[in-house]
This record gives sequence, C-alpha cells and structure tokens, in this order.
Amino acid sequence: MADHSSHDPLAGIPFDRVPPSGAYGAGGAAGVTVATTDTPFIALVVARNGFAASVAGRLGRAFGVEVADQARAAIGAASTVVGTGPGRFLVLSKTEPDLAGTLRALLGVEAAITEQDDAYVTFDLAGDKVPDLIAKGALIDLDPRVFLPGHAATTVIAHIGVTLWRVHESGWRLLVARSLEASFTRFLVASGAEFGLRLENGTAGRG
Amino acid sequence: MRYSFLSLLANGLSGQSRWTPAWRDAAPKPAYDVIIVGGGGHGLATAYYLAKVHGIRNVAVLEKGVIGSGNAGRNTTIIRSNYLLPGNEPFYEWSMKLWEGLEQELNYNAMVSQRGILNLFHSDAQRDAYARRGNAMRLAGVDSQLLDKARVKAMYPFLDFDNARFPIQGGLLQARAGTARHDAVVWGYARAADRLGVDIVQNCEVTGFIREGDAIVGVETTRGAVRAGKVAVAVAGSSSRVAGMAGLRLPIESHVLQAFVSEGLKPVVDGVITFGAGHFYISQSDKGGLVFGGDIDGYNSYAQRGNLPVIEDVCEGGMALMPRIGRLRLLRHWGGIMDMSMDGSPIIDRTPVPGLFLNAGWCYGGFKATPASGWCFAHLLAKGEPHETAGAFRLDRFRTGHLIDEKGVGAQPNLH
Amino acid sequence: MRIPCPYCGERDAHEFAYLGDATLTRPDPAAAEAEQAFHDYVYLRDNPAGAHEEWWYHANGCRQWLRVARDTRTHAISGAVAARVAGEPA
Amino acid sequence: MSTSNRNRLTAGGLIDRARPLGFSFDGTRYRGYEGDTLASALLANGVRLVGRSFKYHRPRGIFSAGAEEPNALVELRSGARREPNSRATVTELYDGLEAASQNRWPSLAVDALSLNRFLQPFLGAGFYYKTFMWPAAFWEKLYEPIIRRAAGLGRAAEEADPDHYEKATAFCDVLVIGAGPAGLMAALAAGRAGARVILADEDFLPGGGLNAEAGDVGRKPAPAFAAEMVAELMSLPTVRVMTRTSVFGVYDSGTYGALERVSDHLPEPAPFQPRQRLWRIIARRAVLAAGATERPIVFGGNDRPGVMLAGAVGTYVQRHAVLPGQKIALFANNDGAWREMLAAHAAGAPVETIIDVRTEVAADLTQAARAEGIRVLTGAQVIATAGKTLTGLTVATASGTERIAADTLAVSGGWSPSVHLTCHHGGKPRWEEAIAAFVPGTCPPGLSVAGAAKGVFGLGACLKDGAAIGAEAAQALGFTVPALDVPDVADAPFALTPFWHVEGSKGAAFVDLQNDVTAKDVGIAHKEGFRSVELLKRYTTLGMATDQGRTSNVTGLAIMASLTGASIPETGTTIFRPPYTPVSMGALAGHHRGKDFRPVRLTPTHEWARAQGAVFIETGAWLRAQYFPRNGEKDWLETVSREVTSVRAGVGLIDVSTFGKIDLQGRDVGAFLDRVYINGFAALAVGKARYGVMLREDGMVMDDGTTARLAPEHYVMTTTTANAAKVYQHLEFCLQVLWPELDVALSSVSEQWAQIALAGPRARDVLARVADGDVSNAALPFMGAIEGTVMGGVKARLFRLSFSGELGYEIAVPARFGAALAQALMQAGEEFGITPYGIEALGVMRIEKGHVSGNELSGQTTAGDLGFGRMASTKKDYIGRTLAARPGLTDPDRPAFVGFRPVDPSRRLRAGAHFLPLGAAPTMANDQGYMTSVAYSPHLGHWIGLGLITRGPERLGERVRAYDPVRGEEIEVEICAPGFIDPEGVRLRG
Ligand SMILES: Cc1cc2nc3c(=O)[nH]c(=O)nc-3n(C[C@H](O)[C@H](O)[C@H](O)COP(=O)(O)OP(=O)(O)OC[C@H]3O[C@@H](n4cnc5c(N)ncnc54)[C@H](O)[C@@H]3O)c2cc1C
Ligand SMILES: NC(=O)c1ccc[n+]([C@@H]2O[C@H](COP(=O)([O-])OP(=O)(O)OC[C@H]3O[C@@H](n4cnc5c(N)ncnc54)[C@H](O)[C@@H]3O)[C@@H](O)[C@H]2O)c1
Ligand SMILES: Cc1cc2nc3c(=O)[nH]c(=O)nc-3n(C[C@H](O)[C@H](O)[C@H](O)COP(=O)(O)O)c2cc1C
Ligand SMILES: [Zn+2]
Repeated sequence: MADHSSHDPLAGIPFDRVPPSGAYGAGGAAGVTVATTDTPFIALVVARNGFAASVAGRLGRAFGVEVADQARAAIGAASTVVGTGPGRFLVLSKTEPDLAGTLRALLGVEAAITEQDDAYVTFDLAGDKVPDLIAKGALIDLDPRVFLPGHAATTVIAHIGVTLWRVHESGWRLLVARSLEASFTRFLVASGAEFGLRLENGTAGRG
Repeated sequence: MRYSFLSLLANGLSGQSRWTPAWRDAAPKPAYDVIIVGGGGHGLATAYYLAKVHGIRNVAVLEKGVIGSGNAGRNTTIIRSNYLLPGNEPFYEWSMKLWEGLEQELNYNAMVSQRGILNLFHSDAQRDAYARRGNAMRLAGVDSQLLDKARVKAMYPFLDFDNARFPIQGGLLQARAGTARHDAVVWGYARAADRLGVDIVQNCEVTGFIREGDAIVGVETTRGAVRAGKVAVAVAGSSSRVAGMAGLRLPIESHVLQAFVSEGLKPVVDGVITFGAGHFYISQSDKGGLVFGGDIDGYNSYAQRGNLPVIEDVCEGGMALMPRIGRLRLLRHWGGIMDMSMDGSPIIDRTPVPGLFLNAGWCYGGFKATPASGWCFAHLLAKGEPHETAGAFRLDRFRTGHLIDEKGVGAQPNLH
Repeated sequence: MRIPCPYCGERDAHEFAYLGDATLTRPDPAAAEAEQAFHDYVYLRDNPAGAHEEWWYHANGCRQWLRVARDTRTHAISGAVAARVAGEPA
Repeated sequence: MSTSNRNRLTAGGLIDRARPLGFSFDGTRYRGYEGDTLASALLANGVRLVGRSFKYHRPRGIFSAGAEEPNALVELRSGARREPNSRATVTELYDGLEAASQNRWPSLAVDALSLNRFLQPFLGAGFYYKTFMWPAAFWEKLYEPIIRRAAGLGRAAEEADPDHYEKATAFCDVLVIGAGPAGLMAALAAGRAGARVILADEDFLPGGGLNAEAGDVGRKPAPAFAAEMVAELMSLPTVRVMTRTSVFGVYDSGTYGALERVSDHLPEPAPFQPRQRLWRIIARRAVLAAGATERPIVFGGNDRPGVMLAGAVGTYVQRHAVLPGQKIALFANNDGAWREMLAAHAAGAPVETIIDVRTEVAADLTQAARAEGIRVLTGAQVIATAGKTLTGLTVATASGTERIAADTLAVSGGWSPSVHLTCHHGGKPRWEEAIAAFVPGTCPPGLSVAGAAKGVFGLGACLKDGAAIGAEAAQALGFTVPALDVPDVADAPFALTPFWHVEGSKGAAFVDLQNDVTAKDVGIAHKEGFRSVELLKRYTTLGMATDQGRTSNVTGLAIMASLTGASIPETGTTIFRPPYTPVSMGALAGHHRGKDFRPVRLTPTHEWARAQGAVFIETGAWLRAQYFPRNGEKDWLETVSREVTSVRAGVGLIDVSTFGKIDLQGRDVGAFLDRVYINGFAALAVGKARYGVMLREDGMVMDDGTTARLAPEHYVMTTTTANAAKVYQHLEFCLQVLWPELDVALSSVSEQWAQIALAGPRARDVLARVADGDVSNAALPFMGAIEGTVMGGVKARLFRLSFSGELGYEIAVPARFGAALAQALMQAGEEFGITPYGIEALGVMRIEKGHVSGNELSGQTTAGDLGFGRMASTKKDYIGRTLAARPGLTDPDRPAFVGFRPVDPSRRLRAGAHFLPLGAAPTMANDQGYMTSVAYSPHLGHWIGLGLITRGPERLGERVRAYDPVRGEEIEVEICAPGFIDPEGVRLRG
C-alpha cells in the first residue's frame, strides 16, 4: 500500500494502470472510501416488446424486491435489480452462479437475457463526501435530499458511462465498464484527494 | 478617397477631419439588374466582381442588418486551400490566389497573412489520410508538406510532446494558408463595390419574392418591393429560410458553431494549428487575442449562441495540446449560424425557380471561400454557366450521387 | 441544454447523440419514384427557425431514441417522448 | 520591505491591521493587509502608475475598484504560474504576491513605445486598413510582425500550467448572483422559505455595496449588517454561500457557468486543492443582483493616473481605509457622486473641489460641501489635466478657465446596471431615461433581476427589491415565503443630468481606456460611415478589451448618438456575450488534460501483454498492443515481420476484444439483419457465422463484420472497433424508430467478452488443447460458431473466422478470463512456437489477404467500390439500397478496390500516394485514385498495397505511378488482385 502525499495524487502512476490501493490526498479520516469489487453475477434483462411490466413483476417476485420499470435500484438481501432503460434491468446477485440461466427460466420468451458478469467493475463508495465527489464528474442532481436510497441513474461521469445507485444513507454503488476501470479510478483519486480518499482494489476473480 | 500613407498623413495633419464614408448607405431603388440578398462576404464579393469583371453595375446588395453582421463578422478567419476532393480543391486554391492579391485589388488592407496552417496527426491512419490529402493538393498545384514530429516540434516547441494522451506524430503544413482580418474583408469589398456603383442597402430584410409566372422577378423587403432581372441569394445561415420563401427545401440544416477569443497577449502562436485528436484549432489575431474554436454544437439552431459542453470540449482540447495556456483567460465566446450542407460542401448554382440563384452550404468553412465564391457566383450570374472551378457545387448532386463529402460521414450535417 | 428524458429525468444534452428532423418517414422502397423519395428523405430538410421535432438518442443513459420538441431560435424544449411509444410521426 | 503605507487611514475599513502581507510590484516590495486587493495595497503605498495602454503605451493608473477595471492590468506570479492581464482591482492580496507591469519596455516609467503617442494623430481608428499594403510582400515580413509584437498586453507563461483544475455541478431552486444588499435579501427570502439556494459572489467578501457604505443599515454599520446576513444564510440548511465565485454565463435550460477561485488568494494551491473550479449550476430560477457599474465622463487627459471613478474612491476609503490621494477633486453630473465624496471626506479623505456639469445642484449637497470647506464649481467642466500622474486640472466655468491642483480626480457620469447576464440569450436591454441607463429587457427564462442591476439605485430600495424578487422566485416554485423584515433605509433621490463628453477639451479624450479609443476615433468612425454600434465597435475596437467596455460602451454610443442625431435607444448597444468576466482555460478543461484528456480503454489482456513486452498504441479510446519486440530486433519492421512469419508458419494470438459485440435476440432478428446488411442473414444456419456489409441510407458503406447465429432466435454481431458505438446506435434507431414492430432485443456485450484470435496452421492443435470439446474441422468448420467451454469449464464462444487468411479462430471468454486464456494458449502453443502478435502484424496479414479495413471504410466508398457488389442481395430491401443505385455511385469509372505491388520489389510503398497513368503529368485530371493501405509482406519479401483506382479490377497487370510528393517519392506499381496470399482460401479452410 502506498501513501501518497505529493501535490498530485496521481504523480508517478501510469495512466494505463489502476492506481494502487492506499490512502490518497488530504490526511485525516478519509472523506470517501472506494472499494472495487467484481460483483460475482450480473445479467442484463431486456424485455421484449410489450413485456416490460410483466418482466418487472416477475423479477420482483423472484428476488423478493419491489421492481418497477423505472430508474430505481430494488435492493434485496442477495440480489439487486437496477433499471437502466425502459424494459431494461441489470440484475446483480451474490448467490446465483448461473444467473442468466435462472433468469431465462424465469422469464422465458418475455425477455432477452445476456450475461454481463464480467462487463463491469463495481465501485462501492462510502462517506459523506460521495455526492460532492461524483458531482465533479456527473451532471445529475445527487443531493442526498433528492437522490434517495434506491434511486438509480445511468449517466456519464468525466466522459465515462456509469450506472449508479444509492444503496443506503452513505453508500453508493457504481458500475463502470471493465475496460475503463483505470481511468475511472484516476478520476476518483484526482477528484477525491481534497477530501482524503481511501482506495481498496478488490482482486476477486481478476485476471 | 484612395487609401495610402499619404492620405493617412494628410488626414492626420488635418485632425482626421477629411475622411469620407467607406461606402454609401444607399436606399433601395425600384429595380436593379441583379439583386444580391445578403451583405456578408460572399454577397459583397459577388457584387464587386459583377461590377468589376463583368461590368454589371446596376446591382444592389440587400442586407437585413449591417454588413458583416452574419458569419463574415464572427468566424475564426482561417484561410487555406488544403482540401482533398477534386470538386473542392481547385476552387479553394482559386480563392487563395485571389486572397494573395486582395489588398492591392481592393485598396484595403484586409491583413491577409500567410503564416501557415498545421494540421496535426496522432496516428498512422491519420498520417496516411493527410498524406492522401497533401498529395491531392500537390496534384492541384497547391503547396503542402508532411512534417514529422521533429519538425513540428521545431515549429511549436510548446505543444505537449511528452505527456499527451494522443501523442503528436507530425502534421500536414500548408505554408500559404493563414488568416485574414474578417471585418476588413467585408469592408474592403463593400468599399470597392460601392466605388463601382453598387448599392449597399443595410437594414433591408428580404421578406418574400415577387413572381411572374414561375419566375422570380424581384423581392419584397422591409424597405419595400425591389424588382430585379436576377435574384442571387447568399445568406449563409439563413439559406433555408430565404429559399423557403421561394418554396424550395434545401439539403441544408442550420447549426451553431462557437468561436472564442482570449484576452490580448504578446505573440504566443504564429500560424494556425489544428489538434488531430480532439476538436480544437487556434491562431492569434494581430491584436493579440488567441482565436480558437472546435466542433459545432451539433443541433439545429438559429440562436447564434452555444452551450457549455462544447465550450468545455474545446478548452479540454486546448489544454491537451498546449498546456501552457491554462492561466490564460477566455475573454468572449459567441456563435454563428451555419448552413451545414448534407455533404459538407457548398452549392453555387441556379435553382429550379427561374431567376433565382443560390450560393449556400458553406458550413464552417466559407470565410476562406469569400473571394472565389464571389468570383464564381458573379460568373454564373453574368454568364449563365458555372465557373470552371465551381462546377461541382451543383444543387442536383445529391440526386445524382456526385457528392463532395470530404469527411465521409454522409448526410448528417452535424458530423461534417 | 437539458433534455427531459421520460425515463431518466432531465439530463444535459451532452449525454445524447443528435440526428435531426424527426418528422421524416422512411419511404417505401418499392414505390414508384422511390429514388426521388429517398433523396428527399435523406437530404431535404425544412430546417425551420422555430418549432422543431428532432431525434436525440440517449446514448449515455437509457439508450432510447427520443422525439424532442425544441425551438431552434430559443433552444427551449417543450417535451420529449420515446420513439417507440411515440406512435405515428407527428 | 517598504513599510510606507502612507495613504492608509489609521482606523476603519474592512482590513485586518493585525495581518500584514508582503508583496512586490515590479520588484519593489511593499506591505498591505489582509482584506486588501492588490490595487488598494498599491494605492496605500502611493503607487499610482501601474500600466501602459494598449496602442499608445500611455501611462495608466488604477481606475476602478472592481471587475470593470480597464487600466490596472498586471502580470501576476511568475514562471509557469505567470498570469497576464490580471486586474489589480480584484486580485486579493496574499503574502508574497508578485506582480509586474506589462506592455512596456524597458520599464514602466520609461517605455520606448510611448513614442507612439507622437504618431497618435495618424494612428486613428482603422488606420491599419488604409496602409501597410505596399509593397505587398512586406506585410508578413515587416509590418505584421511589428504590429504583432507591439499589440497584445501581457505575456503567457512559457511552461505548462502546474496547477490542478476541476469541474463540478450543483443544483438549486434559486441561484442568486451577487451578494450585495439586493442579493443577500433575495437569498434570505428564498432560503427562509426552504428553497435550495446558491448565493454566489465574485468578491472574497460578500456584501457588495454594503462593504463600502458609510451609513448604518438596521442600526448597524452596513458591513456588519452584511456579515450578519451572511452568517444567517450560512446557517440555513438549504443555502450555500459561494464566495470568490463569478457567475459568468447563462446557458440553456437554466444552466449557469460559474468560476470558483479556490486558491487564487494563496501563493499556490493548498495540497490537493484545485486552483480553480468550474461550476455548472443548474437552477430552476435565478435572481441577478449584480449591482451597477459607474461610468466616467470623457474629457481631454482623462486617462492620467489619478483619474478614478468616484465610487472607487469611496470604496478605497471606506472598505480598504486607503486614501487614493491627498488632493481630491470630483467631476460629476449626479448627486450620488456628491454623497460618495462627502462620505469619503467625512472618513478622512481630503476632498477639496467638486466640479459638476449641472448649473443647478440640490442645495443640501452644495451646503454640506461648503460646510466642509469643499470648493464647489457648478456648470463647470474639466477640459484638461496635467502631470505624469495627475497634478492638476483645467476647469472651464461660466466665468472662464482656471487651473486647480489635484492628485486625484474622481469622476462620475452616472451608473450602468450590470445587465450583462440578462443578454446572454440575446435579450436587448432597454433605455431608462430617468436614470439615463440601460436596464434589463427580455431576460433568459427563469432569470429575474433585483437591485441596482435593474436600475434600482437606492440602498433601501435595493434591500426591498431583493427581498421581493427572492420571494417571488421561491413562490414561483411553490415555496411558501414567510414575511421578511426589511430594514428601512431612507434613500435620497437619484438626480442626474446625462452628460457624456466634454467637447473641445484639450488632449486625447479616451472613451475606451484599455483599447485607447478616443472620442475623436468615434468621430472618424462616424465620418467613414461606421455608425451602427456594431460597426463602431469593430472599426474602433471600442469595448473589445479585457474589460469588454464595462466603463466605455455606453459613453461611446452616446457620443455616436450625439453625432448622428439619433437618440441613445435608437442607437442601441452591442451584445454582451459570456463570459461576464474572463475565465481561465485551465478551469474550462478541468481534470481533462495530459494523459487524462480522455479516458483510456484497456483490453482484458493489457497487463498480460505488458508482461510480454508489448509496445502499446492508441487506437481511438483503446490502448492496444502494437507489437511485441524481442531482444536484438533492430526495428519495429523486423519485429512485425517475425510475428507475421511465425503466424503463417505456426501459430499466433492477438487480443481482438476491442471489436464491438452486439447481442440480438428475438423472433425477427433474421429479418432485421436482412434489412441492415446488404446480404442475407435470415437463412444463416444455427452454428454458423457470416461476413456482412452494412450501408448508410445514402448508399455508402458504414461498417462490416461477422455475425453468428447461436440459436434460432439469437445472433451475435461484431463491428469494427472504431464503429462499435455508431453501429449500436444505428441498430437502435432502426428498431426504435423505423421498425418498432420487429421483435428484436439488443444488448451490447462488448465488455463482457474477451476475444482472442488464434491463427496459423497450428491453430487447431493449440485450440484443441485449451477447448474442452471437439474442435475438429467437422465439429467446427470454416465459419462455424459454437458455444462451449475452455480451460476446464470456462464458458466460451468459438468462432472459426480468419482475418489473416490462415486457419483461424476467435475464442470469446468472459472478460476476467481473458488473460488466463491468453496464458493457456501460450502454454498450449509453446511447442508450436506460438507468438503473441500486435495490431501491426494483424494489419500486415489482412493486407496480404486483401481484406478491407478502416482505411478502406472511409465513408466515401460504396459496396461496389470495395468489391462487395455481388454480395448485395437483389431480392430484398436493405438500408442504403435505393440511393446506392444513383449514377454517381454506380459510375464504372469510380476508383475500385485492388492490390498493388512495386515493380521494383526493393521499393517501399506508402499509403496516401495517388495513382497516375504512366507518363501522365501530375495533375488532378490524371489522378486515378490512391493507395489506402500498405505493408511489408514478409511472405512475399516486398511491400504490398491496397488501394482504389479507376476501373481497378479491369486493369490487373497494368502498371501505374504511385505518386507521393509529400514524401518525395514516386514509384511504379503493378495493379493486382487484392489477395496476395492463398487467394483460393485453402489455408483458412484447412
Ligand atoms: C464561429 C465560426 C467560425 C468560422 N470559422 C471559419 C474559418 O476559420 N474559416 C472559414 O473559411 N470559414 C469559417 N466559418 C464560416 C464562414 O464564416 C462562413 O461560411 C461565411 O462567412 C459565409 O458567407 P458570408 O460571409 O456571405 O455569410 P454571412 O456573413 O453570414 O452573410 C449572410 C448575410 O445575409 C444576411 N441575411 C440573411 N437573411 C437575410 C434576408 N432575408 N434579407 C437580407 N439579408 C439577409 C445576414 O444578415 C448576413 O449578413 C466560420 C463560421 C463560424 C460561425
Ligand atoms: N451612488 C449611487 O448612485 C449608486 C448607484 C447604484 C448603486 N448604488 C449602491 O450599490 C448598491 C447596489 O446593491 P445591489 O445589491 O444591487 O448590488 P451590489 O453592487 O451591492 O452587489 C452586487 C454584487 O454582485 C457581485 N457580482 C456582480 N456580478 C457578479 C457575477 N456575475 N457573479 C458573481 N457575483 C457578481 C459583486 O461582487 C457584488 O458583490 C446599493 O448599496 C446602492 O445604493 C449606488
Ligand atoms: C477573429 C475575431 C477576433 C475577435 N477578437 C475580439 C476581441 O479581441 N475582443 C472582443 O471583445 N471580441 C472579439 N471578437 C468577438 C466579437 O466581439 C463578436 O463577439 C463576434 O464578432 C460575434 O458578434 P456578436 O458577439 O456581436 O454576435 C472577435 C471576433 C473575431 C471573429
Ligand atoms: Zn434516458
């Protein structure tokens, strides 16, 4: 673990590498902590024409959450269903190894399913300063009074496409395309340094 | 009054009291041989060459505001003839030739300044594309040089050669390219046309056409009806609106392009530089302002102003290319409405409506065309035949498929 | 400029890709004069100064094609609907 | 350190005398205090000459106390942090500040170019348009370089800006711009109602006019009242107060641009702090409370250091406890300026004379002045000034002229509301006769104006107006606004007689101080017909300097109006454009510079490739392995040739994950693909892949790639790397807009799958060791596509495809297994000498094989040009079919795709060379096409090329010239079929 105290928190870190785990920026208690993980199982459900509501209902019943066809994250104990577009749901699961298979069985002809387990890197951001940090890249209203737990958005942060949702009071989850992990982490480090940022890169399944 | 050191001296000694109007502020007469709609660079140049080259002097230029208040007065002043396609290249080179003698021709210093344009490339594919273009230019008898990185560095050592996301590999240089003082071009043509008898009528908006049968025989304006043998439209960003009054739909969308100027500075950039890995180009005006721009905003607009995303995009490109400009300040930014044609190239042609002629589709690149556009449009109006260098700029090329698509992006104006 | 995406809510225009006039209909390729009709469809535009119906694709969002009503003189946006539920072209 | 501070009052002001700050100007060291600006500190130290003007290099001093400053521009800091053209009047003093004067040589006091003033009679408006034309060649060589060196003001830093910048976005219900009395009240009204409020002020000390106000507000000194308001606002949970933040532009849909100067008041940014931050503030409503700017009166010698706006004199005295001079005179046309001077006098400023153009001035004012021993001259005009910095004035009165000693002349011609932001959407301000000023006209949607910005000049009225407008904004959004107690302040009437220009005064009378535009220049413009304000501006450069004519525009147009005889509203103003005050480029770029200019996409095997010694190259957003050099290889060509040879002789692998991968599911996928590709896909068998070509509707080729059918209702499409996003968007357009009835669901799976191409005669041997199932020719024939597993259970898709012309496969595995797959293949292939290869070798092999790629898919080529004519189905409609039939696209003379070989095999080919018939002159008319791609073929031992040439396929065997003057080369080439290797395709079917 490296502790970076220079003026430029990214000094010496090659741009084509994920910055190493460690504390960046201002000292003291970190204003933001960032943990990257490979969420084990992700699938994208795209409802076929006319089935969006039905698909939402089935997903909700199957995972024990309230799913509507809108930009919300329905967060269950083992699974989360995130709306990313009309009739489009990203399903994340900690426990379903063949998530796509399960979903195919569940939804039959009502939806097209694709495996997306490896498409994203998950960034878990925690701390009071998270909205301020994300506001340095995104043009959406993240005020904690407006963007409530369970709210989700698919948007751009610093030229990088992101799907994000607020998990609970001070926890936020961001999905970023795997190929952009290094650049996105650089953005977080550069922008979070003023608050003090602690980065923990997960290694599960990587490589 | 002819302009010279002597006239300057005489006026200086007489307390600047003897100057006369650069052009008459004419009122519209009832009829003209040719009416030119639009007092931008193109309209005024057309009037000048009609009078000068073809002896047609009973001509009026009708301008809805003051002359030069359109794109002629708000562009980034780059002149060049570094085009790729045979439909374009000879025309722009003809324009370049006219620029080269413009001041003496007009007796007006338009500050035509051939300090060179350098188009940077950042990949092998881009290099090959520029080589293709540079060779095409040579075939048309135009100067071009393909520079490697070392030569680019020697010219502009302060570009980011060490830490760039898209490293500079080299550039295509046209040394004869450069800039001209935009307003002076307008005023110079206006003054010269006026001297030859052309009426320049300002605050005179064309609001409709007078028809006899199919043919157009004059215009309705905010200052009354004016009849004409021929009506020539050169209204740039307003082409669709004016053509619409004659019942024509054009292969054109109007889009906004923004431009930017910094606070005045001692010399920073000598020539014109374009960034090949983003949307940014820059030169420095003789007054010291860095004049720069980038991509169009990308949506239909008549508002003459743009939005932050493109401003940010342009400045990101600027900082990526020239990290020394971080502490320099943007002084002003504005927008112009361009007539983006469906293949990115212009139209100088008759229209299906008898008596109506069209000069349009100049996109973000018509300033450099001003002299040749005027020359060729005047030729068409006088002779009834296109000028040899402008023969490809036909309105029916979209129907026949003889497109002049320099960028190869097809019928999507916001990508040209 | 902010576009009211019916799914995502109001979003800055830079999240979208623009395609222009949304009042055009792809012609019938089998009809007589199809080439002329395609020419008009692909190349000719009303290009109005004022109310304009236009396509915007929410590329960095819900991936919907939206039909947006916007004034080209003021950039004021009066509404946006998804292409798929938009029904017949306006 | 000089400790003089001789012009500092011993008490009062909003400076902290306990916190002295050292600074230097032109190398001399001085002292100021916290709360000073550079300008106030210079004045405190008696420094009056601070700069040289743009054109005539005339000595200039400090003219204002705010953002409108035209004269006191300095270079701030040094080295890589040098900031030219910094206004001393808004530069917050910090310890160690270094400033230098600019636009002078060799020194500020002795400036060679000040000789220009002798040429001044000849250098009137537009002089350069009238001369420097002879001889023509002298312009670039002689005249222009001189002009360029003389022009400009400060010098840019020569090194990269070392500081960090960032951008951020904030949302609010009500944005209040300006924290003067009106803004504070507006923010309070909306904030107490519970609205989310942002209050932004460009000053480091909120309060606006209150900070220079001598009187009390709500029984407290005005600055204390302001501080109390700010404290309450900061305590409200929904209010955010942003100081040092200029709102610079009004963009669409309630988006405001603002610049926060986070660290400019520090010697350098604190660790991990940006220097500045660009804000995009998205506000449902906004209240502009930006105040007003005082304007001068134009008279001969009005640019002498010591001539200063009256309000600025007041601000320096009240706020900074600085006396701008020891002998102060006022020249004005309005009551407000009198009050300002009386208050300054009361605070200790030696005001000796008041000169007013009006013959009648309110008796209370004249009496008050006389009571203080101030001499009053009414019906009088200043007609000349004297001194290097001001020492005296000549005043014309009814009884003649007289000279008056003064080191400071306060001037006031009235006030102009700061309407700038109201004009950013093209709104035109309206002339208000009562105050002789422009007030806001049509405002951008959602923006209302309060206080002096709207022409409400009394302090009491500003407070009330602010409260009302703030309440209105909150109410419009549905908030209930509690009643607000607005302190009562009795406002004196605002009495003014419009007066612009002392005609017949001696010496140059400057309208635009920074650009050296004089009243005479306005006269020249008038004579020459540049009478419209827009022409006046452009011809004379009036209002085009760094201050954008804050103090000169109205005066200039008033002078023009008096010449034309038109009224001021008929004459109109020029348009105000953003930014309201200049904004640094660094802030507008934010984080996105250097390597972070744009994000980089890394392939799943990036680290693996690095470990293999790869050299990487940018291809669009991606970074890809270009080649893998080995020790002893002398150049890239040797490496690439080795890689190609190894593949063709044995086997190699390359990461091709960058291709776009689109998953299509549904009943109608086959029908859909038939409409987007020129060739047919509905009949493609399950388990097979097919190459497809896609057109734009205008008939040009858009993209190509293979699409495989994995199940009856399930296809996966690959696109080129460059066009991945474009094709996806296009397919969504077709489905959502053109054919919403089709049952097709699209998903991008580009990121999910790592894809590795394995090629070479031993490819199957290698694959067999890694795949878990049967990969024999029977199980996986050419163009086969099957799902299975590899490496003992890793889900995989296996495609038998070949770009190289060799027996080839593409193996897709979930992205996190990409590197493992590469490793496994390397291991499995070890005995066959497997080699990783990069995109250079890939390119060589595809050129050898004659496949088209990015260089050929230029958007200017048709399917016919590229040899795909026969692929196009005639039995169905597809996008682009109709317009591809236009004569221009079917002309048999169009350049068409073929191969080229050098007649002399030792010669190198170059992409971008044009083709000319042998012996033909190098002219455009003889141009027949160009070389699109070239490679050195190790297989053939010479360079080969692909290209487009007129009627190419009919001319195989013919020789032409490849003409490449930009690289000084020209060689003879032979036209050949595009496949240089295995044209029959035996290898790939093997
Ligand atoms: C920001 C920007 C940067 C540019 N940079 C460059 C560059 O660097 N190099 C380059 O070559 N080109 C550039 N261009 C393009 C170039 O400015 C234009 O192509 C060119 O000026 C158009 O021709 P014009 O001068 O005749 O047009 P304009 O000056 O726009 O003239 C058209 C005139 O028609 C008038 N008009 C419109 N409707 C009517 C009516 N109904 N009745 C009467 N009059 C009417 C208008 O008021 C206007 O004055 C740029 C354009 C913009 C907007
Ligand atoms: N003496 C006179 O005749 C006269 C004339 C006019 C005004 N005044 C006085 O001036 C005051 C006017 O009050 P007010 O509240 O309308 O204005 P103000 O001048 O007190 O406050 C305006 C504030 O807005 C800020 N500001 C301006 N533009 C900005 C921008 N774009 N972004 C961020 N901040 C910006 C300024 O820094 C300033 O603090 C009153 O005290 C009034 O009496 C006096
Ligand atoms: C080449 C060029 C240089 C310019 N330089 C300046 C400048 O130094 N100062 C300035 O205020 N505006 C400058 N402008 C911008 C004009 O003030 C004005 O914004 C532009 O011509 C568009 O007109 P509009 O803003 O009236 O619509 C420049 C414009 C051009 C085209
Ligand atoms: Zn959306």
